[in-house]
This record gives sequence, structure tokens and C-alpha cells, in this order.
Amino acid sequence: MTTTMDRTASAGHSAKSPLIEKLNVFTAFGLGIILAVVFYVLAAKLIPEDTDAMLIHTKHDQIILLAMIGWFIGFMVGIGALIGPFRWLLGKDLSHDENMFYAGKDLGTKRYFRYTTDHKVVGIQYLVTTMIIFGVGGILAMLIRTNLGNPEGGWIHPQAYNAIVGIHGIIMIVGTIIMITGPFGNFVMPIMIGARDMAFPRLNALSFWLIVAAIPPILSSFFLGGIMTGWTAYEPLASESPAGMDGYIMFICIFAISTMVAGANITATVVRMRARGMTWNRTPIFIYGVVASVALALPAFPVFFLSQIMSAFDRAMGTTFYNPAGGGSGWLYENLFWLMGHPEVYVILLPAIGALMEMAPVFTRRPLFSFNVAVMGIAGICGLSALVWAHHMYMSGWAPLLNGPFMLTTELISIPTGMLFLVLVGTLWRGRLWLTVPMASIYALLWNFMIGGITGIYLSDVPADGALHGTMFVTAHFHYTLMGAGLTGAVASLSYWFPKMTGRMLDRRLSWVSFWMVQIGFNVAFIGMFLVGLAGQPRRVESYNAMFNRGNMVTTAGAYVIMTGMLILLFAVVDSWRNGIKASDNPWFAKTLEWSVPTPVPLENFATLPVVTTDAYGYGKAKS
Amino acid sequence: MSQETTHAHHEHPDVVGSRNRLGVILIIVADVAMALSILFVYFYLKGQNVNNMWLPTATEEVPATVPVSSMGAFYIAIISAFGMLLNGYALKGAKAKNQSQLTLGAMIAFAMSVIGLVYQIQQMNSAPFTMRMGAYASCYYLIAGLNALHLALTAFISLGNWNRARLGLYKTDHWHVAIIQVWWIWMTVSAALGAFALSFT
Amino acid sequence: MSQTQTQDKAPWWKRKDVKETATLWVILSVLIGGLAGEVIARSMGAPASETMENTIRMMKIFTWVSAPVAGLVGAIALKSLMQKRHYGDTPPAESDHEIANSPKASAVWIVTSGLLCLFALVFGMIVMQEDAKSLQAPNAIHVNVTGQQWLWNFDYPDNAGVRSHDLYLPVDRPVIFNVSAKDVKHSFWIVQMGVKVDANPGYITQTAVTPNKIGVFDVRCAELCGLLHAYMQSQVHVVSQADYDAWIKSQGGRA
Amino acid sequence: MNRRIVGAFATVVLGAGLIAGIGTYVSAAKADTTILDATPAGTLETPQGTLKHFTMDLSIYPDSFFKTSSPHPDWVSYGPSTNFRVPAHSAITFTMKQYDSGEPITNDFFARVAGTMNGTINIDGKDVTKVDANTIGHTFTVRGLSNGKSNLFINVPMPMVPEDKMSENEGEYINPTIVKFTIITGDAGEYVWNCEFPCGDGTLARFGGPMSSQGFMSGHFIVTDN
Repeated sequence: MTTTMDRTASAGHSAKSPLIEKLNVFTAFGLGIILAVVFYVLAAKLIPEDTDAMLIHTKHDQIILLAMIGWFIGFMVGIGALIGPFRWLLGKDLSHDENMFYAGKDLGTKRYFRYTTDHKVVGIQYLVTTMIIFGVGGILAMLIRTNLGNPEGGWIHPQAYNAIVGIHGIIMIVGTIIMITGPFGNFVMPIMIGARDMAFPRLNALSFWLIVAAIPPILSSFFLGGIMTGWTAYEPLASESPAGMDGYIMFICIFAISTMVAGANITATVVRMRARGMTWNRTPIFIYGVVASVALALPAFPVFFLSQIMSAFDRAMGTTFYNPAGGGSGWLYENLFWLMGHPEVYVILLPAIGALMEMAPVFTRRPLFSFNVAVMGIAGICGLSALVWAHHMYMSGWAPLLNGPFMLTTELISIPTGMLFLVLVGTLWRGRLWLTVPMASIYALLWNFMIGGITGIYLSDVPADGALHGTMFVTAHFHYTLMGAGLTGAVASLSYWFPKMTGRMLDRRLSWVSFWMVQIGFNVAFIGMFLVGLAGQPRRVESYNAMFNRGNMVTTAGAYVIMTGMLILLFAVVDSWRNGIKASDNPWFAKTLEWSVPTPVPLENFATLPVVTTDAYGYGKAKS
Repeated sequence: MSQETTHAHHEHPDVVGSRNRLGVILIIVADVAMALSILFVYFYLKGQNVNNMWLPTATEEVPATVPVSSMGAFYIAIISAFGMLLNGYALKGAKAKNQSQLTLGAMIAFAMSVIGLVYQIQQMNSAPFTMRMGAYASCYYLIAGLNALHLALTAFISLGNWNRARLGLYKTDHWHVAIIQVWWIWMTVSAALGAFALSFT
Repeated sequence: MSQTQTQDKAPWWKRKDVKETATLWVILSVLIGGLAGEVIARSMGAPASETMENTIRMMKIFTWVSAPVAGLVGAIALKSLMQKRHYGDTPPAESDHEIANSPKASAVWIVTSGLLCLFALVFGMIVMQEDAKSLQAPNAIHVNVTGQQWLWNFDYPDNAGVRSHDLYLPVDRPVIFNVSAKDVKHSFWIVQMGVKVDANPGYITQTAVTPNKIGVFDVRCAELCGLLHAYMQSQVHVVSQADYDAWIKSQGGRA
Repeated sequence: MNRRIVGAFATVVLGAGLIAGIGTYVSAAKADTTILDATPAGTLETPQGTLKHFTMDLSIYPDSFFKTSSPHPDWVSYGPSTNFRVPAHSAITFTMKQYDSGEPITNDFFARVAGTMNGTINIDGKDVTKVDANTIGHTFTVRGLSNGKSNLFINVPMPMVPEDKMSENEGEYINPTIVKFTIITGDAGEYVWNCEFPCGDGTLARFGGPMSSQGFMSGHFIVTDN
């Protein structure tokens, strides 16, 4: 049982272990690299050579995968993730002192580089990691756009271009999945529900360090021939690709475990650890967004995990799950992938919309309009999103008769999505708008998500999908939802919770400049992309017909504006974190619990646990 | 708005137990999703039979793939069921504060998991085909692999359980044993599901 | 406060802000529907089949149907933005009314969006059925399409032995494509005819279309298929029946 | 105030610089950057009149040991380069020395000659329009983007060298199949070519490895105006 509680009263068996104090990110990287090299060398020596009779050569993939598994084991041992389970096995549970060390009671900088269980430390770790991931993904995006500046491409050659497209895609998907549940779900959520920590603090640290362990494999794929398949890694193309694909497989497998662990942890925390009096009716809407998201990920990601395990077996063991020559099916992969893939976009969106719905009452100074409808919307999206996966496969020909039913479920999902729009505009209606970056972000979300949503209606329609599937139109559509709606929500969350997380205000002028540059650049870029998509430019092409040149130039120009805006935001974050104006405990005069604790938030959040008597949206109501 | 209630360090074992139980159930939900997808893989590939390669016929170099009986897989499920019953017996002992019953049950449950694991590995080694030989063979190893992984995990958990029982750590509260029982139940069900799938060839 | 009182007396639809919002709604809806519909129709270019004509018309109709929803959201958002703004480091006074929900508004919203959904679904189904007619046409010609990294080639089983790199089709006659692939997934897409189906190794998938315009159109691969995916393109030459017969003959087939 | 403007500006400059640096690195790290130019050889009478004539000599090796720094010395490869530059509206005569063995081709469409002058190729002195689909070594297949310009399509199948005739002499292959053909180029543009015979042994559909990597069995085919 790796989920053993650490704060239980199991005194008496606490042999002082200096080991846990020695392990940190450096020992983890050291041990990871050592084991990777050892595994690589041993595998290269011991595994028999491929014979000519084998249809699929497997040795190279076996070596690469084993080296990556070596890295993974070494890293997790080196960071100290296995100490807890083995101490449980030995019957020597962690003592109070050891748990306090894990929680980072010294409050020093070092705890950010250790297996620290304090949810606030994990939140900051996630925040920085997410920013690094977006940095890498953003650099790749700029390379893509620069290459597409002229129709003949050629600045980057096709192989590197495909690798860049694939890694940009998957790393951004992972970045957007963790961008809100990671930093804010961890830092803010437990305080918001009046808890002292997460339900399983050690699992919390585990979920973060798993992500760190997953990043080197995906980056290594640059040097192993790249990911030639785009982020979807469709089979059988993935089986044909060079060893870079193994990096993708490893990345996804580790990330899926991280998501599962985080999902169980966050859900258990919210279900079991809300403050006294915080009934479901008084639970802030952001909590609903986060829980819906991770609860949706919980059954979805294991399917993805399995699909990649099978890819790994096809590549390294010669199985034939996807290889048609041996009875495998590409449609099988598509089904498994999209069974995860469609819920996943709502995994990304729900926390972002939840966060903006949380901010709407604060910045309009009036109650959230129709809390029940908001909850129904979130629940409806959650439920339906598991039934719509095959709309990604209308054109795959796997089951033409099912196109009708999937068209039905897909179009139904616009009803709960519409409910969320109703809640947002209902809250804005006749409110007193306090114009801050989060407030403006709500407008940006309404605009972007409306475009993303309506273009989604075209795509959900089978005949229109016949013209649009696989074109830049689709790319623009999901950038509108994931970036225009999702990332906007994440940036708003950053500027909203920044004072609580760092004790300082995010620089107002710079964040406004960044907001406008990103939003304008974004709309210019992706409206240009809609146009070339409608005109028939396929996705993921390194070179295109000269007739699409103008639209692509517009998109590339917009992308440069986004880049400038994002870099300004990066500077604003770094600069404000160090030198920003000191923030008060509750700079937005909001009513959720996280603003009731002092900044910086003490180790156990609350000196005395709160009892909740009303919901958090009592603006204006107080007077009546 | 707020007042002193409980202090975190002295939570009641039942509170901690119920929270852990929920956590484990949620993780099992994820595992259920994976096990069900494996069944989906099995039946999908069987139904599609692409290029007639679900059970390939003999060629010059490779003999035909002959499916194995699902009885082996059912035996694994039966061994798991025994383990589950014995862990249940241990749980009863813990509830009745019967230390020897607890230790005995936990020990034999651990033994069952090891027996199951060894038997499963032996089955994989003695299968009359390799995993390269068509879709059925690939799926067979996938299901067997899931069982082996589950059993290895079970062995780890039940070893810890036995050790902790032996050390007398369950004298005050026994929610660990109860949660392990949840896992055993799922282990048994998933083994039975795999065996059920393998009975269609 | 006095404003609130006067507002409370008048029925809601006669209130000034409601009237302004309604005006804004109408203006925005027309703007969105007109502009977006026009942009879509222009961008998608001249259709070369009825399927594509249907698709463009349907997308225009969907645009007009969603325009009022987008317009309403836009109108309320804009109206709220126009009336009471507040800047600074401290919050404005709390709102002077306390509408925390409105079951009536929510119900109307949900029912309306449900109806729009239903409309989109039924409309889509009808068009889908119409497009599928070519698939059942008795006088259809068959073309076997093979995708291979990174080229298309076409076989004409009605004229055994005729094979080509560029597709040749007679105008106004239904064509059924039997699509497959040799290695990985590709997606067979005739851009101006609005039809597309994936080419899967190990399977044969079908799609059908009736070209209704003479000219040269594009075949592109719409599914990332590896190194030279971007270059996996061919042309469709839609010609008159006589020219088609002549072409078949020139390729060694019987016309 | 000042610090903020300078800082933000510096961040943007640094960020853009970083991206430019990485881009330049990636752009420079092409697997095969050399371009082989066609050699002038007077004029040639063609069905399209007298055109300027050029020649180009290529070889296909069963492994790429001949390259001084091949990342995969055991992969099949074209040589001496995989990027070719030829002038527009001219006749180009290719001489291919094919040293590799072969097998039946998976798609016999590519056993037929297309796009050459007179629709024929010359194999060891004989003019043919197609090659036995069971004994293909490799193909040379050029295609263009349908840009509304010339829609180039050339397919030249090259027969295999039978295993018993394949012989080596001090690391050099001898006994090639020699395939000669002439093409007439159209408008300028950047096209690509690749081999359509699946020769990536040990990969799915044998289209991975050298088939899916730049610089072995595919490359650019550049038609220039001058």
C-alpha cells in the first residue's frame, strides 16, 4: 500500500533515518543517469542481435526503452519516492519528525528541490515546471511558424519539422493539462476548502516528481530521430518511426501514472477533507472544475497508458496489436487514443473555466449567477465527454453507421457548455466591473471560447468534417479552446493567485501589456489559420501550396506578437516575484477561504480549522 | 466564521481509514479502466481479424497459432480468490483482536500471491506460441502480463501486511487490512475477467 | 438607489438597459451571421461537387443559427462592460442587486440550446443521407485508391489494367472510391469536392462523390503519414464523358 | 519603471535570440546538405525540339559506408548526394548504377515507367517501359506539389542485382545494373523524390529507417531557372 497515511499516530517505530534528508533532485538526476547508462550498456551487450528473419527489428528499441526505464527507476529511487512504501513494508512508519521534515518545516529554499509533501511547495514546483514546459513548447511553436513563413518550407528539413510538430503538440498538451490543477489545484485548492494539506501528501509529491522524471525521455527523442507522428502518435505510423517514439511512449506512461495519482489524491481531498459546514452547495465552483477535471482523467488516462504500452510492445517485443501484417488494427489505436483524447480536452478546459467562474463574482462584486447551473454544466460536460470520442474518427471509415450517434452526443455537449456561458454572462450582467487582468480574461474567454465552440459545431457535423477534418481549421479550432480559453484562464489564475502564492502583486502594467499582445496576436494568428484551413491546407505540413501563403504569413506574424507578449509576461512574473509590490492578505477582497489565511501561508495553513456557514459568493447579498 | 475544531495531528483512525479507503478505490477505478480496455483490445482484434491474422494459419517457417485453454487463467483467478478469502480471515482476526488468526491469514494470503505469480510466469513461459505470432498471441500475453503485474503488486502489499501483522501494528486499528481486502477483491475480479475473455478464442 | 426603484416598477422588458442590450443583440447577430458566413463561403472556394455545395450551404446556415447565441453573449458582455467600470487597487462597492439565479432564464437558455442542437443534428443527418446517395448509385464508376508513403495511385477496375498517378473522372457521374493503404494510415481527400476517407492498411474504406464541374482539382493527404506527408498530393482531372473515354483508351483500357 | 521597460525589452530580445539560435542550429543540422548539380553536355534532340542537355550520374548502394560520416552505415542509400539541382526546360540524362539486390515490390504500380522522355528507360542497353515487379531493386520517383505549375511525376523502376551476381571488391561494389533515362524538365520549383520500393528492413511495412529519414532514400529535386 503506497498510500499509507503518514500523519497517523503510529509512534514507536521511528528509527532516525538520515537517508531521507540526503535525497534531493541532484541525487535523483545522478542516480537516474547512472542507472540509464548501466541499463544501456548491459542491454546493448546482453540482448541478442536481430536476425534477418524477423519482420520487425527490436533490439534498438529494447535498449532505448530499458535505458529509459533505468532512468525512471534511478530517478524515483534517488528522489526518495520508494522510502515510504518500503518503510511501510518493514512496519517502520515515518515518525512525526520525519513527516515534518518531508513537509518542509524548515521553510528553506532547499525544500523546493526535495521530495517535499507540503501542498504549497508542490504548487510552486508545478508552477515553475509548467512555465518551463510552455517555454519549450513555445520555442518549438515559433520554429514551426517561422518555417511556415514561406510555402516551400525548407528552413527546417521535413524530418526535424515533423519531430518539432510532434513534441510541440504533446508537450503543450501535458503543459495545459497540469497548468491549473498543478499549480493552483495544489497550492490554492486545499486552503480554499479549509484543509491543512492534501489527503495524501506523499502522493502529491510523487505526482510532481513523476512529471520531472517524464521530461528527459521526451526531450531525448530529439536526439533519437524525433517523433514523426504528431502528438496523436497514430499507429501504425508510430511503429514505423525511429527510436524517438520510445521517448514519447515513456513520457506518456510516466505522465499517465502522475495524472492517476494526482486524480485520486485531489478527489479524495475534496470529498473527505472539506471544512466543517462546507456542504456541496457552499463549495466554490473552482473546486468543482478541478475535481471534475481530475475525476475525468482518472478513468481516461489508463486507457492512454495502455495504448502506449501496446505501442512499446509492438516496437520492442514484436507483438502485433497495431501491425496489420500480424492482425493488428490502426482503428484499435484510434479508439483507445480518443477514449482518452476527448475527455482530456475537458480535463484541460474545466479547471480553466472553473477558475474564471471563481473570479467572476470577485471582480463584478455580485453573486455567481446560478451556481446550480454551473455545477450542472460541469457535470454534464464530464458525463458526455466520455461518449463523444469517435467524432475524431468520422473520416477514418471504422464504422460509418456510428457517425450518426456520435454526431448526436457531440452536439449534445454544446448544451452543458452553453450553461457555462450563461453563468458567466449572467454574472457580468449589471455587475460593477473591476477592470483587472482576470476580469479582462473573462471577456477574452467569452470571445475565444465562443469562436472555439462554434467552429466545434461545424466539426461535429459529419458532412462539414468531410471538408475540414485534418486541415488547419481543426488546428485553429483546438488552439482556440485550449489556448484561447484554457491558457487565458491559467494566466488569469496566475495573476489572481500570485499575491497569495508569492506575497507580491503581479506587475499591473506589464501584465496588461502582455494580455493585450497575447490576445491580439492570438486572434490574428489563428483567424489566419482558420482561413487557410477552410481553403484546404492540411495540418502538419512542412510545405504547402503557394495559394495559402498569405494566410500563413498572417499566422506567423501573429505568432511573433504572442511570443513577445509571453516573454513580457515571463519577465513580469520573475520580476514581480522578486521585487514586486508587497500584497496584503486579501488584495482582491474576495470571500473564499484561501484569502483568510496570512501571506505567506503558514506550514499547516490554518491555526484553527474554519467552519463554513455560507457560500463564498455573498457579494451584494449581505445588504438585502 | 471560524472556530477551533480538530487538530490535524490527532485525527481519529476511522477518519484516516475512510480517506485512505477512498484513495485506494479511486486508484482501483483507474486500474479498472485499464483492465476493461484490455478486454476491449482482445474482443476488438478478435472481431476485426485483420488479414486473417487473429489466429494465423501455418506457413513454411511458423506453425499455426493454437490457442491455449483458458483453464490456466481460471486457476489464477481461483488462487486469487483463496488469497482474498484468507485476507478476509485475517481481517476478521484483526477485528476480533485475535493476533494469531490475523498473522496466519496474512501469511497464507502472501503465500497465495507468490504461488499465483510463479504459476502465471510458468504459464507464460510454457505457452505454445510467442507474442510475435499474431493478434491472439499478443493479446494472450497482454492479459497474462496484467495478471503478473497485479500479482507482483499483491505480493508486495500482502508481504507488508503480513509483516505488519506480525509486528503487532494492527492492534489499535485495522483499516490497512480492510483496504487490502478491497484490493484483493479487485485482483480476483480482474483475473476472472481475463480468464473469461480468454475462454473466447 | 432611485434608479433601482424605477427599474423595479417597470416590466423588465421595458427597462432601458434591457432595450439597449436587445438592440445590440440584433446588430451583433446580423454582423456575426453575415460576416462569418461570407468569410466561410469565400474561403472554401468554388465547389466542384454537390457534396461540397451542401457543406458550404450547411456551414452558412449553422453560422446564422449560432449567430444569435454568440450575439446575445456578446451583447450582454458588451453592455455590462459599457455601463459600470471601475479601476484601481480597491474593489468597487458591491453590486446593488442580488440576482443569484433565475430559473426562468436558465430554463429558456437550456431549452433553446437543446433545440438548436436538435436542429443541427437533424439537418446534418439529412445532408449526410443526401451525400451517401452517390454510394448507392447503380451507374457509378469504381476507382480503387491506394495510398503509399508518399504517393497516391488509382486503379480503374471497370477498365482492368488502367492505372494512373493523377485521377481522371467523367463529369456528372457518381464515383465510388475503395480506399486502402500499403503501409500506414493516409487520408484520401478531394479538396474541392468535400469528400474524405482514411486509407487504412489492412482495410478497405469507401466514400463516394459526383463531380459536377469540369476542371482540375486537388487530392491531398489529410493524415500525417511520415516524412514527405506534405508532398503527398495529386490532381483530379474532371473531364467530359467523351474525353474520359478517350483517356481510358489512351491508357490501354476499353472505353 | 525604467527597470521594468528595460527588463521586459531585454527578456524579449533574449527570448527571440534563443529561438533564433535554436532555429539556426536545427536548420544547420540537416542530415544531407550537399546538392549535386547536373553536368552540361551540349544539346539534345527531343520530341519537344532541341533542348540544352545535361547529365547526372547516381549510384544506389546496399549500405551507406561510402559516406564518410553516415549516422547509419548499414542503411541503403543513394549517392553521392540525395539532393539534385537541374535546370528548367532542359533534357537531363540520368545514369543510375544500381548495386543492390531486391524482391517483389509491394505496389506494382511503381514497376511501370512514367514521366521519362518517350516513356522508356534503358536497362543495360535495352529500352523498356516496365520492369518485372518481382525483381525490383529500387525506384526513383519524383513528384511535385500541385501548385498549378507543372505537375511533375517521374517513376523509374530499377531492377535488382541477383544475389549471386552481387559482389564486392575491397569495400567497393562491382557489377551494378545500369539504368539510363532522360527527362525533360518543366518550370522551376522545388520538388521531392523518394524510393517507392520498401527497403527499410526490420521496420513496419519496411518503410521506416532509411525510407523515412532524410538523406538516404529520399531528397530534394530542385529545378532552377538558370
